[in-house]
Amino acid sequence: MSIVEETRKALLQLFPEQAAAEAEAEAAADAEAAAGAEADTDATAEDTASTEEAGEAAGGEETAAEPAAPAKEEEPAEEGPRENGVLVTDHAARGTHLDVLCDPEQVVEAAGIMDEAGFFLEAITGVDWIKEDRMEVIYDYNQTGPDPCRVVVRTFIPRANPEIPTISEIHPGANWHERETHDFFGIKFQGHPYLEPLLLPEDADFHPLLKDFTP
Amino acid sequence: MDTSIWRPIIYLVCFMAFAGLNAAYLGWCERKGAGRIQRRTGPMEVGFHGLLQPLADGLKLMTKQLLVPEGVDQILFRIAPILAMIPALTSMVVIPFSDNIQGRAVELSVLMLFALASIGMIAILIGGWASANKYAVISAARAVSQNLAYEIPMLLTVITIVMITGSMNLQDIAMDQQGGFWHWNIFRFDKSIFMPVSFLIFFICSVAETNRAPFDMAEAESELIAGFMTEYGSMGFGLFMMGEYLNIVVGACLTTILFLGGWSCPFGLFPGVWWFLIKIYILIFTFIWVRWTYPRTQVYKLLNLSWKILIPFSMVNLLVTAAFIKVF
Amino acid sequence: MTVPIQCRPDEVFVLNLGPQHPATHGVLRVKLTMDGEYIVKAEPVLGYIHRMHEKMAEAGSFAQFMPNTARMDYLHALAYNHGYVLAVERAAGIEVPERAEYIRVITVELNRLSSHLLWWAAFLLDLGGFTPLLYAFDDRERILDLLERITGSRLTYCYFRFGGVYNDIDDEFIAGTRDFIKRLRSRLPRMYHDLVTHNIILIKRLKDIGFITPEQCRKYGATGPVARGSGINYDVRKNEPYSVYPEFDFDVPVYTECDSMARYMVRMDEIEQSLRIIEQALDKLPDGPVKAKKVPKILKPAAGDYYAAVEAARGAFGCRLVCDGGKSAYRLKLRSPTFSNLSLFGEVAEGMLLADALAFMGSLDLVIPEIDR
Amino acid sequence: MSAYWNDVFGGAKSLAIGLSITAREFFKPVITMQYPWEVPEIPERYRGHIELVKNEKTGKPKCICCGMCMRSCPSGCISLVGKKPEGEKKKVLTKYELDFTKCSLCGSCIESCNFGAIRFSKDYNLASTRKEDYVFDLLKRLEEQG
Repeated sequence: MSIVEETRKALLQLFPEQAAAEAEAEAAADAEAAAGAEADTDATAEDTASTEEAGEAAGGEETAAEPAAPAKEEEPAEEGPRENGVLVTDHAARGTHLDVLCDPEQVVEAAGIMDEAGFFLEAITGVDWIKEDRMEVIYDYNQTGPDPCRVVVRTFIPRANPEIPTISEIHPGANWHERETHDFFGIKFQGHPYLEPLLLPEDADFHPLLKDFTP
Repeated sequence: MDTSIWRPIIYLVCFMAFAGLNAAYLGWCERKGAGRIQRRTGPMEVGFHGLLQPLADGLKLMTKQLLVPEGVDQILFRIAPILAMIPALTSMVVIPFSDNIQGRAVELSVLMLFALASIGMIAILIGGWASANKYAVISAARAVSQNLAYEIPMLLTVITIVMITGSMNLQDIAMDQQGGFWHWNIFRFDKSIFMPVSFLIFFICSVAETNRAPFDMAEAESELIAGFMTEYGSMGFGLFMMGEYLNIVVGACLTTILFLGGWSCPFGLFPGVWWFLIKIYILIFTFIWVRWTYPRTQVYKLLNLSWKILIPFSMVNLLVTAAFIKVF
Repeated sequence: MTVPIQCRPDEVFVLNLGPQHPATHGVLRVKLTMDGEYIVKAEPVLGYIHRMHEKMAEAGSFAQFMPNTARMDYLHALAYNHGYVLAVERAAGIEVPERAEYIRVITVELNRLSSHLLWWAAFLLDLGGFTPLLYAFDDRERILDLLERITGSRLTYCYFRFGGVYNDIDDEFIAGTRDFIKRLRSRLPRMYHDLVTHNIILIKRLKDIGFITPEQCRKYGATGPVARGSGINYDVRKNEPYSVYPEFDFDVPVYTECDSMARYMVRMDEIEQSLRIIEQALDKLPDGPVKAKKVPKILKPAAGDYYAAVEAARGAFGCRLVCDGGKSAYRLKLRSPTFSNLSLFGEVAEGMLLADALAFMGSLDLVIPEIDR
Repeated sequence: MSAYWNDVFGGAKSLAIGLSITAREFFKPVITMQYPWEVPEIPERYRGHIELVKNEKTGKPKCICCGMCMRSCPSGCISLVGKKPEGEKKKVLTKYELDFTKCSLCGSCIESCNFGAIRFSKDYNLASTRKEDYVFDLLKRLEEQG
C-alpha cells in the first residue's frame, strides 16, 4: 500500500461518514467483483473480513481510480461549499497529494494523526476570504519517506471571531508558525503558550495580511 | 664620566623607541602578513605599500574622543589600558639583546618577567570588569582562567631551563648557549631528550599568554564582539593593541633567550644583536602565521589542552631533565 | 562533554546576542539567559528585517513579484526564483522547454555552490578562522562572475521567467563553468579539507556539539542539511523530483552523527554532488528555445491553491499559491527552511556554552532575511 | 589511551599541514584587484540602472510613450510624460524620470518594452548623500550622451 493510501486511511478516522460511505462502496464493489470472478468462493467469509480488508483491497485499485476521481469531485467543490473529508489531489497539477477539509476543532486530532504517521509540519498559513466573511487556515504536512506525500489540512473559521485550537503541543515547530499566523491574520490559537508577535514589532496591534488592512 | 646616570636614560629612550616602533609596525606587519597569506595586498594606500598606515591609524586613534560610557568604574576603566601597556614596556628592561645591550641586569630576571606578564592579565581583568558590559566580563573571566592554566606549563618548562643553566638570570641563560646551534637549549639532548617538545610547549603557552589566535578567547570577536575591549575606543583601545603587540615581542624575546640561544649565531660566527633580532622576528612571524591559519579553540578545549597534554608533558620533561642532570 | 548546570535563579543574567552581533549574520537577536558561560534558556527574537514580501505578492502581478523572490534568501536566490516560478507555472499550466530546464538546473546548482562556499567561509569566521574565508571567496567570486555574465546581476538574481529563463547561456559560460568545476575539484581536498576539515581544532569544536535528534528534526520541521546531518535522508530533488533532476545521477549525503560536524560534512559533500549535477547537465544540454512560446503577459491562473517545493541550499523551500482567478496572487505563502531550522535552536542550545552555541548556530546556516521575509 | 595519543600526534600533524598550506599561499601572487586603480571589465549583460536608447536616424529617443514600462514596474519608479506636438501624429517624450531609490534592477521594464527603447546602463559608481540625486532624468542623460 502506498504512503498516500496509508495516510488517507489514517485521516479517514476524522470523517466516519466518508469512511463508512467508502467502506460501503468498496464492499459493494468487492462483492460485485467477487461475485463476478469467483462466484463459487465463500462469500460470507469475505463479508466478515471486509471491515478490515476493504481498505487494503481498495488500496491497489484506488491508486488507479483516484486521479480521475478528484477531477470529478473538485469541480463542484469550487462552486458549492465543499464537504468535509479527504480528497486525493493530482500532485502534478496541485503540488499536494491529499487535501483534507475539516472542522476547526478537528485540527488537533488531524495533527495527532499526522504526527503518528511520521509527518512533519511544513507551514501554517491563513487566507483571508473577505467576501465569504471567513478565514481559512492551512496546515502543510510533509514526510521524509522515499515516496512523496504532501498533505494539506484546511479549515474555515469565522472572520469575526478567528479562533482555533493550537497544535503546538503535538508539533513544537508549530509554535512559531502559529505566532506568525497570529501576527499576519490575527487568528487566535487557543492554548498557545506564548502568542506574542514574532515577526512584527512587540507592540504591533495590526494584522497586515488581512485584505482590509491599510497601512 | 659617570655612566651610571646616562646609561639608563639612553637605554630608556632606545628601548621605548624600539617598543613603540614594534607596537606600531607589528600591526602593519600583521596586516601585510595576513594579506599575503590570504593572497591580498594588505594596506597599500598610505605611503609606499602602506608604510605610513600605522601613523595614520595612530593619528586617528589619538584624535578620537576617549568615550567613557555611563555606569563604568571611572578609575579602573582608565587605568586598565595603561596597565596593559606598562608591564610590557617594563619587561623590555631586563631583556638582554646582546651580551652588552641590556637595560638592567637583574639577578632574578626570569621571575621578574613572569611577574610582569601576570600584570598584563590583571589589566584585562580590570578592563573587562570596569566596562560593566556582559561580554567584557565573560571575556575577563576567560582571560584569567586561560592565563592561570597556561602559566603552569610555561613555568614548568622554564624550571627545566633554570635547572640546566643553574641561574635565573636571562643573561646567564643566554651566555650558557653560546656557540653553534647544537648548544642551544632546544637541541640539548645531553640534558634531556625532550627539549624540542619543551620548546613547543613554551611556544604554545606564549601564544596563549598573549591571547593570540587560536587562543584569543578573551577577544573572540565572533562570540564576544571584542571582549574586554568592547567599550574602549580611541587610544584606550590603541593602548590595548600596543600592549598586545609588545607582549608578543616580549614572548618572542623570552623564547629566543630560553631556547634559541639568544644572540648567538647558529654557526658560531659573529654573535650579536642582529641574530637576536632575526630570531625574534622569525618567531613573531610565526605568531602571525599561526593566527591566520587556525580557527579559534574553545575555552574548555583550551583548558583540556593545558591540563591534559601540556602540563603532563612538561612534568615528564622536568623529571627527565632532573634525572639526566643527576646521572651525567 | 556534559557538564551539569548548577543554577540558582539569582545567578542568571540575560545576554542580548544581537540584533547587531558578528555571529548572527545579520539582524537576528537571541535572548540568552545565562549562568556564567552556560546557556539556561535561548529565545530567538525575529523580525528585525521583516519586509512583508507576502503582502507585496498580493499587490502586484505575478511577474512583478519575481524580483522579490531573490531578496529573501540572497545567498541562494535562484532557488527562490525557481520555487516561485514552479508554483506559478503549475497554477497557470505553463510548459517549460527542456533547454530552459537544464539552464535552470545549472544556474541553481552553481548558485548552491556559491551559497555553500559562503556558508563555509562565514562558519569558519564564526569559529575564528579568517583565512579560509578569503580562499572560499576566491572560488565563489568565479561563480559570481559566471552568473553575472549571463544573468546580469551578482547576488539578487532575477533570471527565471514563467516558462523559461531570461536569456540563453553561451559557449563561453559553458567553458567557464567547466573550468570552474575542474578548479574547485582540484582545490577542494587541499584548501578546504586539509586546511580546515581535518584540523584538530575544528574537529574538537564541532564533534559532539549541538545534537539534533532525528525526532527533533521532525517535530520542528527541519529540512535540508540540518535534517541530513541527523540521518534523515530527505532531499526534495530526490524525494519529490521537479524540473529535470531525475535525469541526473547524484547522491544525497546523509550523516547520522547528528552533531555540528555532521552538518558540516553534509554541506561539504553537497558541493561535490552539485559539481556532478552541473557536469552532467552541461553534457546533456539540449538545443532549443529557452522560453515557452505562448506565455501570456498577464497571467490569470484558475482559482485554487497550488504548492511547489524546491531544495534550496538551506532546506525545502515551499511556495503555496492561492489564486482566485485574478491577475495577482490572492495569497502567497513562502515556507522558508531556516525559519523551521532556527525554531529548534532554543531547545538544542539549552545547557550549551556560549562559544558552542555560536558554533551550533553557524552550523544551522542562517540567512536572516529568509527567516523574516 | 590510544585516543589520547591519536589526538596528540594526529592533531599536531593536522596543524602542521595547515601551516604548510598557508605558507605556500603566502608566496603565491596576489589575486585581488586594487579597485579604484584597476577596474574590472563589466559584462555585456550587466544590469545598471536603465537608460533610454536613441534612434540613430532621427537622433531622438526611440520611446513612443506607450507607458508599458511604467505599468510593468513592480515598484513604480518610472514616470514618463509624452506630449503630442501640434501637427504631428506621434507623441514625443518630454520627461522620463527614474526613481532609482526604489528600483530593484529587475528588468521588467526592458522586457515589457516592445520597441527596444530602454536598456541597462553600465553605471555602477553611484554614491551620494542626498536622496534627490537618485531621481534620474533619463532624457537629459540621453542628450548629454550626445
